[in-house]
Amino acid sequence: MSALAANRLPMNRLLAGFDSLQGLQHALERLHEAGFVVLETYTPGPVRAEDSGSRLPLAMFAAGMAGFVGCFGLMTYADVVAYPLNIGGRPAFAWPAFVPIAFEVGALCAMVAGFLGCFMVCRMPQLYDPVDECDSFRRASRDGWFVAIQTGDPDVAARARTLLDALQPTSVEAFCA
Amino acid sequence: MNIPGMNIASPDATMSPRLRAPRFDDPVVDPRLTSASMTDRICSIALRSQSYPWWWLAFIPSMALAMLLVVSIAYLFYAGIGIWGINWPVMWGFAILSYVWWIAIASGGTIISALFFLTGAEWRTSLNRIAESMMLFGAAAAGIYPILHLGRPWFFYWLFFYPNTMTLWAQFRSPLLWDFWALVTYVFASILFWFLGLVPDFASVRDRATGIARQRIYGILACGFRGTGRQWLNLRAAYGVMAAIMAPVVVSIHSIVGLDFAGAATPGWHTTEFPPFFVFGALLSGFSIVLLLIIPLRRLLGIEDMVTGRHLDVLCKLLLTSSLCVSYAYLMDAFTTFYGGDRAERVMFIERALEYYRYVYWGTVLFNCVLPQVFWSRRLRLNQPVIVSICLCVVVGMWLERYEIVVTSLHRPNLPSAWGTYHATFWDWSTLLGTVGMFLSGILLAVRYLPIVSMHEMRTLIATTKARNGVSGAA
Amino acid sequence: MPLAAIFRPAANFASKVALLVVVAVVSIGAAFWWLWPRMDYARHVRAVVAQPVPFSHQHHVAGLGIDCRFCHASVEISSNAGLPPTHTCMTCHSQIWTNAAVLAPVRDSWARQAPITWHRVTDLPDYVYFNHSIHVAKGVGCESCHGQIETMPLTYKAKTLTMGFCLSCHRNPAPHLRPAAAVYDTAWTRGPETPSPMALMQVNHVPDRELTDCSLCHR
Amino acid sequence: MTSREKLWRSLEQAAEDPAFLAHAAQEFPGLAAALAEPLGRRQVLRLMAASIALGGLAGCDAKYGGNLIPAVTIPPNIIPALPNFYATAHVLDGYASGVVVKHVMGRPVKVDGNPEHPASLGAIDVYGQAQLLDFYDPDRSAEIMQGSSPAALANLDAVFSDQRAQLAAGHGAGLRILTGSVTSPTVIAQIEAVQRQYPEAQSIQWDPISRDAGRKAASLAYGRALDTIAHLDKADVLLSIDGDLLSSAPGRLRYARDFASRRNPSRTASMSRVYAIEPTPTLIGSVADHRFIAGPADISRITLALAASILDNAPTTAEPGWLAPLVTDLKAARGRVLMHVGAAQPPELHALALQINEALGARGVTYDLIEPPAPQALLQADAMAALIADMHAGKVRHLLIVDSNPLYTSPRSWGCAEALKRVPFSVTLARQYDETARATTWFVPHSHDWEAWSDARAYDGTVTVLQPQALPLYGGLSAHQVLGLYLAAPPMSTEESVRRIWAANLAGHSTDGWSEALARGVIPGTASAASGARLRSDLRADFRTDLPSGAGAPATGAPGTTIPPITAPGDRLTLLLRADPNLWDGRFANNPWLQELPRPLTKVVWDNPVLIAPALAARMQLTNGDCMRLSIDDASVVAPVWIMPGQAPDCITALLGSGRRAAGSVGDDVGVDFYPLTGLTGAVALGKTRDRVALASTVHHDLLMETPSEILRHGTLAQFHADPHFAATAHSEPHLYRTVPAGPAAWGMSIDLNACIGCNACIVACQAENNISVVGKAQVLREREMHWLRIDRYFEGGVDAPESFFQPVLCMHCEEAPCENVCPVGATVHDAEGLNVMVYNRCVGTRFCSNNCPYKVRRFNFYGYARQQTRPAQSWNPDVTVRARGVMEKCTYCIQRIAEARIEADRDSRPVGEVRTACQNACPTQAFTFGNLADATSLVAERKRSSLNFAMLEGQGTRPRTTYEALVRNPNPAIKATRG
Repeated sequence: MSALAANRLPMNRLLAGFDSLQGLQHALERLHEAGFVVLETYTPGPVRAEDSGSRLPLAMFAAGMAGFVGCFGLMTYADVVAYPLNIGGRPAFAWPAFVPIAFEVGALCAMVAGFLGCFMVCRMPQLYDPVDECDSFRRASRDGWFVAIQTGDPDVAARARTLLDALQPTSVEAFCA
Repeated sequence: MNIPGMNIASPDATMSPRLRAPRFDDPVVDPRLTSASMTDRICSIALRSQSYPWWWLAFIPSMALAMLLVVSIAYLFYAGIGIWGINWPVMWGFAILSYVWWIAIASGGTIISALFFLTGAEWRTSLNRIAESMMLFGAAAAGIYPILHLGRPWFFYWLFFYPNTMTLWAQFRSPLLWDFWALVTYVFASILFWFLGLVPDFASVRDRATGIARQRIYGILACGFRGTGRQWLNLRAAYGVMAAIMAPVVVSIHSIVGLDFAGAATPGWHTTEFPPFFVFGALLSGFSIVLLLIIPLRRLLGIEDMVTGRHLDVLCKLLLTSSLCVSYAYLMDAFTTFYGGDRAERVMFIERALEYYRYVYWGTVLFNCVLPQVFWSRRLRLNQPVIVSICLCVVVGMWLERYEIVVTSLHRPNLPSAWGTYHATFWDWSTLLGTVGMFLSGILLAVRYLPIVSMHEMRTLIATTKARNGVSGAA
Repeated sequence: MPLAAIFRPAANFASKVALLVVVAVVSIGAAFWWLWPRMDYARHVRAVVAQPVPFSHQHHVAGLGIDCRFCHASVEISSNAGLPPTHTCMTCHSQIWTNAAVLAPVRDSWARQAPITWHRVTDLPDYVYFNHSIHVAKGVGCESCHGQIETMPLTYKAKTLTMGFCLSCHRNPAPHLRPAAAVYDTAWTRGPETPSPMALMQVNHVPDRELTDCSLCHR
Repeated sequence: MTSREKLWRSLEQAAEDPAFLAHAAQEFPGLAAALAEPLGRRQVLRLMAASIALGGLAGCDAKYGGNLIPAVTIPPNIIPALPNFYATAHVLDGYASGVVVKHVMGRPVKVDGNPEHPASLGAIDVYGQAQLLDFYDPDRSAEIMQGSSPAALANLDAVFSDQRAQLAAGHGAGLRILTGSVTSPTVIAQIEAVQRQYPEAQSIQWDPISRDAGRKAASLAYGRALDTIAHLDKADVLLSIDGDLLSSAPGRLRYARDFASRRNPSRTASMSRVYAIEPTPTLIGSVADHRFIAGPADISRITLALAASILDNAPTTAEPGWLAPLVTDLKAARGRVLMHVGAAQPPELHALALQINEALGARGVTYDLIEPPAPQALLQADAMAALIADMHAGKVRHLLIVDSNPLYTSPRSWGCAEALKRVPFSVTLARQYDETARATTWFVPHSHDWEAWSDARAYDGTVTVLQPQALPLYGGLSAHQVLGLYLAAPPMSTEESVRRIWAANLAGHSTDGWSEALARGVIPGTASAASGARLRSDLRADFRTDLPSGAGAPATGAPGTTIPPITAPGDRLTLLLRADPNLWDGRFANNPWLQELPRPLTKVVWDNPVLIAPALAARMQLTNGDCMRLSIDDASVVAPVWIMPGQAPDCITALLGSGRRAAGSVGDDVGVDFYPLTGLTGAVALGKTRDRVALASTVHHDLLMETPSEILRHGTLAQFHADPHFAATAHSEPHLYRTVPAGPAAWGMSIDLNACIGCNACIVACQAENNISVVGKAQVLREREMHWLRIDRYFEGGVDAPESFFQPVLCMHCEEAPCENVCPVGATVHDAEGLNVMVYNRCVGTRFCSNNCPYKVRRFNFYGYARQQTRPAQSWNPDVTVRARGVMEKCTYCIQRIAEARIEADRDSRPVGEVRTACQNACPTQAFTFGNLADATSLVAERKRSSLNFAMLEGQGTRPRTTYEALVRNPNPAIKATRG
C-alpha cells in the first residue's frame, strides 16, 4: 500500500481478481444478485465475445460519408465554378476523375474519426486511475480477470469480502477513490 | 496435457515447435502456451535491459544506410534531380519505380493484417504486428519518393487544394494527384491502425515493466488503457471497422498507382489491366517480405511456438497463388499488346523482351513466375533456407518488374527519333539503398522496443483454441 | 517488488494539457501558413520605400494637378509605364526650388549626367507580363492598382497585387471600368451620369476574349 | 573572365556599376544615328540598365524590390519595353546577307533576315542568328596586346607613327595586308589608298574554305573570273554534282527559297526534278529525287561521260545504268536545266559544267554569269602560299592580318607559324586573342560587325551598308580604323567614308536616300549586271580531260584550288575536308548555340567525327565513337568515326573548324582539328586505335527503320497525280466529347515537308527567341538537350544508299492534349485560342506531361541550365520567361509574339493581325506557316486545306494544331533502282 494511498479517504472500493473469464462471469452474476454496485471490470481480453454496443462504427461511417461528399463537392466547385480551365479538351465536370480522391479523403476522415472517437469514449488518455494503486491489478493486462465494486461503509465491505471469498478469487484488495 | 489429434501425428509432434523443425500440421499456436507465459515472453523481449548482439549487427549497418539516405536527399535538394539518371525520353526512373516497389511491400503488410483479420484467419494473429510494422515503414519509405522526385519539391504543397491567394486549385484529372491523396490517406491510416492495435499491448508491457522510466514511457504509450469493459468494446469495434476500411484503401492505393501508368497514353502503360495487376504485385511482394521477416525473427526471438510451420505453409501457398496471378498479368500484358495491334506498343514490347533491357524482362519472369512454382511441393514450403532464397528472388523480381514497367516502357516512345536509354547514377542507388536502410532500421526498432506479437489477440486465440480443444477432447 | 501506481493523479491533468498544446500548435501553424501570404506585411502593402528624393505624389498630383502621363509617358503605348528621366524633373526644377536641399540628387544627376536610382515600390514577379497600355486603353484607372496615389506624400504599394487580386478584376471587369476620360482622373468616382458597367464594356470595346487564360499574363 | 564576372552580377549592382555601363553602351543607328550626338549614347545605356532592372531578365522565382534607373534624358525613338529594328548585314567570307536586328531598350536581342535583301528575302541562316552570341561573347578580347602583355591605344599609335615612317622610306616594301575575302568597297578603297601611299605594299585575300575552283573554271571557260548565279525557280531539272547550293554557296538562302518554290506539287504546276551525284551526303542530296553515290574518282569519270554524251552526242556508256536516262532527261528539258558543281570539285569539272549548261541553253534562264562583286586573286590559295613563302624568305617586314586566322587554318605544311616568326612587325586584328594573335607582335581587338560602319556586297553584288548596332562592348577597333593607321592623313569617320562612296548611288536626295538605304538595308542599283562573256570554243582542248580518278587538279599537289582530296594508292581511300555546317572554318567555334546545334545529317553536337561509309565500318569493325588515326605523309590526326549512311565507301569526310586552341572558353579543345591534314598530297592511311570517344548526338540510338506512315508520309509525284489525297487519312476517329476552344483566334501551324531542307535555321531562331539554354556535351550525352524545335532525320532503305527525310517537330498544340490532363497542378492547360500553354511558374516538375506526350516535344530543366549560360544577362529576350531549375518547358508558338499582337489588336479594337513565329521567320524555304485558322483567308488555313495535309500520330486522337504536308518526290520513272 503506497504512501500516496495512506493519507487518503477510507478504503471504499474492492478489487477482486479471478484466474479465468468464467470465474469472473460467475462472480459478476453473484454480485448482481447480491445487489452490489459493480463499478468496472478489468480484463486481459474482451469480456463479451463479439457484440456491438459501440456507436463508433456509425460515427466512422458518418465521417467517411461527410469526407467523401465534402471533397467531391469541393472539387466540383473548384473545376466548375471557381476556376474552370480547358484541360486537354475534357469536360469541366469530370466527375469520374473526382471519385478516387473523394474516396481516399472519405476513408481518411473515417479512420481519424474512429481513432479519436475511440480515445474519447474509452476516456483515454487516463494515465492515473485509483485502481492502479492495487498491487494485484497489474495482472489485469496478463491473465487476471478483475472486477471493482463500490463498498460505501465498512460493513458493506465486509459482506462483499465474504461473498467474494466464496468465489475462489485470486486476490481481493481494497482501494480508495 | 492431452492434446487431441496429436496421436495421429508422429511422436515428436508432442515436442514444442521451438525444439524441432516446422511441420505443416503444426497448430497455429502451441497448446502449451498460456496467456500468462505468452504475455510474459513477448513483454520480456521489449523490456530486455540490453539488446541482442544480432540486433546490433543488423541495426548498425541499417542505420548507416539510413544516414546515406539523408546525405542523398541533402545533395538532391542542393543540386537538383539532374543528379539522377533520368533523361528526355525516360523522365521517370528509380524514384517512381522504387516508390511503387515500396508501396507494394507496405500493402502486402496491410492485406495480411486487415484483410485476413476480416476473414478471421487464425494464423494471421501472431503475424499481425510484424505485418503492420512492415506496412508502416514500407509506407514511410515509399512516402518520401513522390516529394523527392519533384523538380521543385519545395512546392509539393501545391498538390493540396485549398483557397490560396492565386485562387488556383489542383488538377483533379491527374492520376498523380489521386496517387498523392491515396498515399497521404494510406500513410496516416496505417499509423492510426497500427497504433490502435498497439494500445492494449502497451498496457501489458507497462504492467510488466520495471523501472520508473520504462513504466512511464510505456504508460504514456498505453494512454491509460486498463482493459475496462467499455475500452475493450469500443477498441475492438473501432479496430474492426478500421480493418474494414484499410482493406479497400490498400486495394485503392495500388489500383491508383497502377492508374499513374494506365492513365497515360504511353506505349507499355496504356492498358486497363494495370490496377488489378498492381494489386497482385502487392500481394506477391507483401507475402515474400513477411516470410523474409518472420523466418529469422521466430528463431531469434524464440517465438517458434507462435509462428509455426502452419504459418510458413500458409504463407508459401499464398505466395504461390499471388505468383500465379502475376504470371497471368504478364501473359495478358503480352496478349493485349499484340491483340491490340498498335505499332508503337508492339515495337516497345519487342524491344522490352528482346533488346537492351531484355535481362530485366526475363529476370522478372524468372523470379516472379518461375521460381515460386517450387512451392507446389509441401516439403519445400517448410524448408526455411529455400523459402528465404525464393523470397529474396521475388523481392528483387518485383523491383525488376517495376523497372521494366517504368523504364523500358519510356525508353521506346512513339517516335523513333525520341528513343533513348536510361542508366541509374550513384545517387539513384544511394537513395534506394537509403530507403532500404530506413525500412530495416524501423523494423529493428519495432522488434526491439514494441510488443512484436499482438498479445491481446493472441490471448483471445489461445483461449478459443483451448476451448475448442476442450470440446473436441470431450467428444 | 513494491508495486505502486506509475503515475500521479496530476498526470491526467498534464496529459490533457499536453493534448491541448499539440492541438493548439498544429492549428495555429496551419492558420499562420494560410494567413501569411494574405498579410499586408508579407505583401509590402502600405510599406513606404525610402527614395533618394522624397518625391510626393500628393504634392505633384493633387497639389499641382500634373497628369500621370507627364512623367509616366509611355503608359499608353507600352507595357512599361516608364519612369521620368531626370530631364523631366529639371523642366520645372531648373526654374523652381532651384536650390532646395531635397532636390540636390536631381540637380546632381543632371550635372553629372548620372541617373537617379529609384527604389521599386510596385513589383510583379518576373514571370508575370503586365501591360499598362491595354489596361488604360480599356478604361482601367491607375487607381485600381496603384490606389489613391494623390494622397501619398511618400509613395507606397496600395494593393496586394496577388494573382487573386488580378483575377478579381479579370473575372468581372465591368465594375472596375471608367470612361476613357477618367482613367487618369484621381478624383473620379462613379456618378449618376457615368454609364453603367455593362455600357462601359461596350464603350471601351473590352474584347470578347477569355480574360482568365493563363497565357494572358504568363509566357 | 573579369568581364563575365561583371556580367553575372545581380542586375541591381550591374546597373550602377560604371564598368558595366561602359560595356553596355548602346547607340542608335539609322535615322537617329545620323543626328545623335555622343551624349545620346550614354543616356541610352542608362535607360538600358533601367530596362534590365525593369524585368528584362525574367526568372521563375518572385523577388520583391530592386531598383529603377531611368535615363537622364530619354533619347529619341526609345520607348521602354518596345522594340526597335535596324537593318544591317551578316558577312561570311565577304558575301553579305541582309539582316534586321531587333533591339529592346537599346540592346540587340534577336536577328532576323531582311525581306528587302536579295540574298535573304527575310530568311537567315544559322551563322547570321548566332551573331547575337558572338556579339555578347564574354570571351571577346578587350585589350590591345604587345607580345603577351597588354598595351594602350597610345602605344599602338606611337608604334604606328614610326612604322609609317619606316614603310614610307621603303615605299612600303615588305608591307603585306592579309584579309579574308573582301567585298566591302570601303575597305577595298582604303586598301587601295594604303597601296597608293606605299606602292610596294601588297594585299592578300584568303579564305580556308576556298571557292577558287569556280573562278579558275570561269577563267578557263571565259578567259576571266565570273560568278555564277543560279535561278533554281526556273530549273525543271537540276543536276547537282557534290553540290553546295543549299548548304554553303553564297546566296544559299535565296537558292533555297527558289528551290522550294518548285517542290510542292499541290502548289506548283510543274514540280522540279533534282538529281544529286555526291560522295558524301549534303543537304541538296538529302532532298533530291535521285541521289547517286559516287566517290571522288567516279565523279570525274561520270562527269566526263556526261559531257561526252551531251556535248559530243557520244553514246552513253553502259554503266552506271542511270546515266543514260539522266542524259535523256537533261536533253529533254533543254533550256530549263541546270548543272551545278560544288566548290569542292576541281576547276575542270566546273568548266565542263559551264560548257554543258551553255550547250543545254540554260544560260540566262536557269543561271546568269556576272562580273564578280569584288576582284579576287584567281587562286587565293596560291596567293596565300606565296605570302607565306615571302615571309619565310624574310621579304615581309610588316604584316597586318585582318579577319583571318592563318596559324589555325593554313595547311601546316606551309609552316605559317615559323614564317610568322620571321616577320619583325605583325599585327592581328581579331575578336578573340586567337592562335594567330598570340603569334604576332601586336594584337588589336576587332570590333564586331555590329559595332562599326562598313559595307559589303551580296552574292549578286547588291550592296548593304553595315550600320553599328551598339558602341563597342569591349572596346576594339574596326578594320577601317586600323587601315586608317597606315594613312598619314587623319582618316575621316568611317560613316563618312562609307557615305561618300555611296553618295553617287544615292544622289539626288542626300540625307533621305542615305537614311532610306540604311532603313531598307540595301543600296538600290548596285547588283552586278549579267556578263556577256562568250564561251571559249576550244575550252576542253587545253585542260586534261584524262583526270586522274580521285578528282583532279588538286591531286597534283599544288596547294591549288580547294583543299585537295587525297587518294591513297593502295585502297583508293580519299579524305574529303569540308566546312563545318555549324562552325564554318572554325570562326564560330566559341558560339555555344552553334556548338550544340545538331549537324543536319549526323545530329552530332560538340564534336566533328570523321564520316565513314557503313561498308568501311563493317570492314574495319568500327562503331560510332571508335577512334582512328588518319595519317598523310608525316602528318596524322586521331579522330572518332561516325558511320554515315549514304557515304561513298571509297572516301571519308572530315569537317574543318573544330579543335581550336584559342577560341575561348566554349570552343577550346572541342572536337578534332583537321587542318594539319590540309594541303597534303600523300595517301591517307587509316589506323584503328584503342581509344573511344563518347559522341553526343541528339538522335540517341543508331537505327534504320521504315518510317511508319503515321509519323511521316511520303510518296511520288506519280502517286500524287493518281490521287492528290494519297497522304490524307479518310476515316475520322469517333469521340465522346469535343471541346472547341472559344477563340476569337485559333492558332495553328502547317509544315511543308517538301520545303524542309534540314538547314537548322529554325532551331537557332527558336533558341534565340525563346531563351533556350545550351546544356553542354555531358548533358546531351545524357539526353537532356533543350531545343524546343528539333528536326527529326529518318533514313529509309539500305544502309549504303538510304533515302533520307527531314521532319521538323515542335509542340503540336493538341486540342486534346495528353500532357494537360496528367499534370497534377494544372501547370499546362489550354487557352481559348487553342494554345497548349505551359505555365512555368506553376510547374512543380512531376514530368508526367513529358511521359505522356506522344511527340516528346517537352524539355525539362534537370539543372538550373539558365544560370549556367555564358551569355550576359542583357542578351536574353526580355519578353520570355527564363526557366528555372526543375521546370518543364516546350514550344509555345512564340506566345510572346501572339500576346503582343493580341494587345495591339485589342488596344485598337480590331481583330488580331498576322503573327509570325521565330522558326517561320528564319526558314529560307518557308516550310513553316503559322497563323489564325479562324480566319479562312489566312495562309495557314489555306495550307491546311492542301490535299497533302496530315497530322502526325493521328491515331492518338490528340487533334494537333500543327500538321504537315506530306513529302512528294519526283523520281525519273526511267530509273528503276532509284537511290544509288
